[in-house]
Amino acid sequence: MASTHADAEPLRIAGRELNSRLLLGTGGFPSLDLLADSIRASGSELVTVALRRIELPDAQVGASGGASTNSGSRGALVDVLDAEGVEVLPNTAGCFTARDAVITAKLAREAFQTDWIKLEVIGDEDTLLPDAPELLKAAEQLVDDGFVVLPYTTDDPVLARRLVDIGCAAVMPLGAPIGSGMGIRNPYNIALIRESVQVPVVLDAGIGTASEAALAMELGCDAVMVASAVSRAQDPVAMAAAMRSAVVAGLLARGAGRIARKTYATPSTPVAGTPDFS
Amino acid sequence: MASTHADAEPLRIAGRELNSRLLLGTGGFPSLDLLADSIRASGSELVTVALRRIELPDAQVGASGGASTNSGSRGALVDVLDAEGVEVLPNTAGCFTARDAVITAKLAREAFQTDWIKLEVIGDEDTLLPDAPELLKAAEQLVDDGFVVLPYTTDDPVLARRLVDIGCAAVMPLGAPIGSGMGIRNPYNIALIRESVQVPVVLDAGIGTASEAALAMELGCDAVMVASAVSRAQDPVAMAAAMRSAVVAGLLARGAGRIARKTYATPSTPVAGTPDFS
Amino acid sequence: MASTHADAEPLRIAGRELNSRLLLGTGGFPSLDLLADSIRASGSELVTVALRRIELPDAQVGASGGASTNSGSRGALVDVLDAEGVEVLPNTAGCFTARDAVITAKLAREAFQTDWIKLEVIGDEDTLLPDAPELLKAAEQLVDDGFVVLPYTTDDPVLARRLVDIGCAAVMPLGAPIGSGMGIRNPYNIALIRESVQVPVVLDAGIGTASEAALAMELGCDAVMVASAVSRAQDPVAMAAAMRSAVVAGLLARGAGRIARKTYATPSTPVAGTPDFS
Amino acid sequence: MASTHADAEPLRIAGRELNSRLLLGTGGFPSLDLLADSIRASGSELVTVALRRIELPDAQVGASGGASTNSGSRGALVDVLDAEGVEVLPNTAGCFTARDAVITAKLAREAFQTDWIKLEVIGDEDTLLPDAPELLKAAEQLVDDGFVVLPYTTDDPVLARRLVDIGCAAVMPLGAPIGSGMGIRNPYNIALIRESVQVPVVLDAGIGTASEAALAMELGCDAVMVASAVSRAQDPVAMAAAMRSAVVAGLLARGAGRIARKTYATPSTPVAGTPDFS
Amino acid sequence: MIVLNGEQREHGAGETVAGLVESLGLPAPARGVAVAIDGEVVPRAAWETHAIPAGASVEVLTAMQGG
Amino acid sequence: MIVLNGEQREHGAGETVAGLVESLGLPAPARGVAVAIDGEVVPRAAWETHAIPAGASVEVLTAMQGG
Amino acid sequence: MIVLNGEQREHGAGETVAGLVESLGLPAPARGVAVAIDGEVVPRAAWETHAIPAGASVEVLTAMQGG
Amino acid sequence: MIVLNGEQREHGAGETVAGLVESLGLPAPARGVAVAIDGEVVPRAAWETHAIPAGASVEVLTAMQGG
Repeated sequence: MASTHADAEPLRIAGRELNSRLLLGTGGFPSLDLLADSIRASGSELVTVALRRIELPDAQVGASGGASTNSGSRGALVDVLDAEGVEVLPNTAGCFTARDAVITAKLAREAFQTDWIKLEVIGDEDTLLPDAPELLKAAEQLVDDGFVVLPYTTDDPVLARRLVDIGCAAVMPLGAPIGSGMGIRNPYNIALIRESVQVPVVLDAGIGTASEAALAMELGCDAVMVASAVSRAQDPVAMAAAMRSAVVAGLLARGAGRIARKTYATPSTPVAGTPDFS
Repeated sequence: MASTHADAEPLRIAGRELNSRLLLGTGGFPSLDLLADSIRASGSELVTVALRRIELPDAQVGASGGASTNSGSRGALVDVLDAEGVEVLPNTAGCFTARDAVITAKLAREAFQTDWIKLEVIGDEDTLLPDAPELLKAAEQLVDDGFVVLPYTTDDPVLARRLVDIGCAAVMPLGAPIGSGMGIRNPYNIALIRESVQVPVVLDAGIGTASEAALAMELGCDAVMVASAVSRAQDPVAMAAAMRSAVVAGLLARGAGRIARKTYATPSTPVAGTPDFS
Repeated sequence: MASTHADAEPLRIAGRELNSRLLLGTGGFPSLDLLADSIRASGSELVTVALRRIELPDAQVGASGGASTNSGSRGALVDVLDAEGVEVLPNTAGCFTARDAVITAKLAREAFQTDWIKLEVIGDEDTLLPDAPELLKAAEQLVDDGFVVLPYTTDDPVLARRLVDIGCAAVMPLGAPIGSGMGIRNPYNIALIRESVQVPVVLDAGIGTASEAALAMELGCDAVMVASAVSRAQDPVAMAAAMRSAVVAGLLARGAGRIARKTYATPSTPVAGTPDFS
Repeated sequence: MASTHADAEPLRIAGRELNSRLLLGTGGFPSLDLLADSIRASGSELVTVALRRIELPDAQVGASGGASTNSGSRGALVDVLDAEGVEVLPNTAGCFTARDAVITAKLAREAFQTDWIKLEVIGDEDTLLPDAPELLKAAEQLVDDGFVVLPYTTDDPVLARRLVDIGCAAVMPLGAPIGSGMGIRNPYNIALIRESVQVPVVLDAGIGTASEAALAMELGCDAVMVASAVSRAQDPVAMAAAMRSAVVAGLLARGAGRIARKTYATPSTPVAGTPDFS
Repeated sequence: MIVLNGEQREHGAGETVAGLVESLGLPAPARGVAVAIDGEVVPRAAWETHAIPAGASVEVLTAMQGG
Repeated sequence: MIVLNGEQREHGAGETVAGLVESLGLPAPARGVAVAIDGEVVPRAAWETHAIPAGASVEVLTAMQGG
Repeated sequence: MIVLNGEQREHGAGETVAGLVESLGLPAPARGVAVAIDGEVVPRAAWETHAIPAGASVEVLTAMQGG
Repeated sequence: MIVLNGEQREHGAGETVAGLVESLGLPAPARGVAVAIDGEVVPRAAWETHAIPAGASVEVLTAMQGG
């Protein structure tokens, strides 16, 4: 019942409708089978993939054309995503400059035949936090080149609005460093971002467990992206299901209009009519 | 899918099996229709009710036996709960002494034909916090009298264990004062309670929104009780549905084995194979 | 200047005036010299001590009356405290029943010639949390016997008020388990305790660093007790000085009437008169 | 004693030594007398001032040269700061572009004969949060022009490092929006900034009370800047004294090496030697 | 006279609990209703026979939405 | 005419920055005062010689309590 | 025999508390020392006269760094 | 010689991108594969005709599980 209700309000990004409010990263799963099962359990319709070098065959490259394992593994990932019927959102993970990110986005467009790009431009190896000026530069170039840009960004509301002013289709502020499982370190800023921009806000990075995903939605996010929280959980499929319920719960709760916080108690049982046994 | 999984592990209290991990208070709903709809949306199978004085007819009581509205309103509540097929958990809300709570529990047993009692003995009018020594005294008498006692208690792990040692069937520690919507003020203590006792732990009071219900389950609670959070939300039915999803999400997440929290980042996309465009 | 101001408002417990708002535990110091230096750096005028069995001489006890090391070590502690000019507050650490606590308190009265007792009745070995009903029982007996009772208690406001109703001279609610360094897990409850009772509130247990001690004072506590936070810090003397400044800071800040919290910004520089360089 | 210890380790920014770890904003004080008293109570040696338009005389400007109140009020502020013997740190408050900030900085250099500038480039009127790209641009120009630049920045560690790479003499990350009194919303990021840069880190904006200033120092900040927290407190002088003690407390505590946080208790009184009264 | 739910009421001699409950518009089986007299619960099985003594303090309670 | 701190003002030909500042009741050395003309800072050393052109936008600023 | 601080000890008939305390290397006034016999405190004023009965459980305690 | 994914490789004169990709065991349409030469993307439509110049730095990339 709950999910029916929530499904009735699809998320719209750049004209695409998504019934699920959960984006799933494909990294970190112990096997493609667990990835497939987790996608199904999550209900996600949009999953991220990266571009990396193919493995070169050991033999000499050239006329001989030796056999390779590329068809197997590469095909496998794309095939799994096809089989699950999900859309692919390529990322630019690992890029430290606007230039690398732009090239990677263009390669992704060729590889996956999609204009959508999750734009990551990293500024620090230890925290994998975004680099604001390079991110703005790359976003500008990619928007100009016709991409639908979803930037992974800090929780800075001013930066988020600048990205939207440039033409980004959504913003993906982080809750905490990628893979840290530290949750949403600054809920206050996430709420400010929600007030600052008119495009969808997708909480990205930092989520470690279901309550944090629900909180993201309650703060006003339109969707939540999870990767390590699911893929590296002891039971990825169960965590995928947990996240699915959590974003539904958070979205419903936000829409329901929660009670105000108060310092003191308010009886849920009326005082009037209390008997006197003295 | 998620709910199927969660439903597979019923909650057991004193031999009774409950498929839902949500207990719902009936107080504060604007109408019985909204109560009925909310019960259905919540999936709850166990709801609390209070005992209060019937309204006396205006006319003289005695031989005349004037008409009254009692049959209507009283019947309505019991009928609604019957129609929804939920079990009734009477409470002793409003009692400030062990004696009053024990009498109220016995009256509830007569009124509802149930040995179950949500035991509340209040120590302060402003915060409605429990009174530890009176609570222990009342629990002891009621357990001796054959009741299935579910005490509303503080988040003190030692008090919880004493209540269990006395023979309580579950403990219901508070997250924050009743109706305050302040969430779980001390998650640390709730986790300690979980470690301290072998009976079900039901988080009671303080929950204001879905993420907090999910957190309660993640902390190890076996169920969550909500009243004002649902009944006084702007849209009680939507909040009931949100809470339903939230407890499922939290239970699944706890079972899934979340990732550890780390100060720094862990890439969800592997670094190996990163291209070099220089 | 700050300390002058703060010293002007002494703490009064049971008629005794204390110029310092810091109570220091003597346990855990690597040496008596570090204890002495830390007492001086802390400015504390009231320190806790325990009662433990003397070490028996290896030789047969009896007529021979063999030499012993007791005079040395025992004397040393008492002598150090004398030399520093501090008052002794004996505790009942390690007692798990009201009976043991009461006997220990009476022994302490003999040993230290003081009616003051920091009453601890523990309910759990792992968390060393207090046992509410035994604590109440012991407090009642000791108050009746003329003791000035300062009970180590939970952060439950109702329990605090009951202890005060019995006649305790102050209450010492915990911030977190003894020695855990977890700070004040539930600041909300500490503030409620402050509102609930008219006697001094001394934050006890859990403090790990200076900002937490300042917070305790800001929440309304009249003093802070620290032991492991100082004695087990890498540099106990520096931490003692830190705590001294922290309680002064917190007390001053509370008296100064802090600004309200607001979601948005308020310029500290006026907007009027801003130049226009366009 | 505590302050002696702390004074022994002066703060160094761009070759200047400061014995106090507190920077004070001059905005918001009800009177210049309270400003002067607060400066003295704070112990601060570096205070910020803004540049704003002089008030024009009502009469015609030109040959007549009517009397004006400028000499009075303007002189008063500068005279007060002179009398207190503090250094002036001009700010660029109210600037929304790099260009305006650079002009303002140059005007401040003329007005106050100092190369030091607290660089503010604001990106949003409601939150007064910094605008990262304009801030970087202004910082670069001012460093090139020989200024000692102390930028008010977000809590983004990557942005902080970029500012330092450009040549800023310190970074001044915010805890929360200016004047909000919301404290340090993301202590985690402040600690990351401390690890990311080699220059002094001055926590700026958001501090509302003493414990938060102490926390800033414990997180690794080298100093704390406060304005509204002091000037708009009910008793500014008392809050100035509170902040003075708080930064001393936090600095000492950080140096003292606090105990680790633990889930369970560690007795501060040894268990060995516990008597047995049974 | 008795005190019924805190109010003074006239009282017919020999009136039983069952009679009182029915007079209040709560016909048998009066589900969700319970009665205490002078702080003691009157079990349902005794309603028919339990006569209310003069001067008794009677509480007639019923189910109410609550916490 | 010039624009002085956002307001239209008459303007004597040949008026210097020093003259303007003094006319505003800020006698030399006018500590804490700074002047910009058309978005460019006028250094103190140039106040005596820098004539304000007609139509200029002039900002005369001074120290103010601030954040 | 007595039990002294949990250990079996021989016991001289007629030994007083004062004697025992001194024999333990704690000469009068033995500040910071307290004695319980069979769970009852022996006040200092009674140390000289209080004879320790055979089979008694004796606790001799002293100040220790603590909490 | 070319540099293929960071490794030195021999290079047949006139070899096209399409040829190289196929030789790596990625037969057309090689979904999920993309190629850059000297930092410029080679569109799929040009694979058949784009000859790889000697000394080129070639990156052949494919889909990988990622964040």
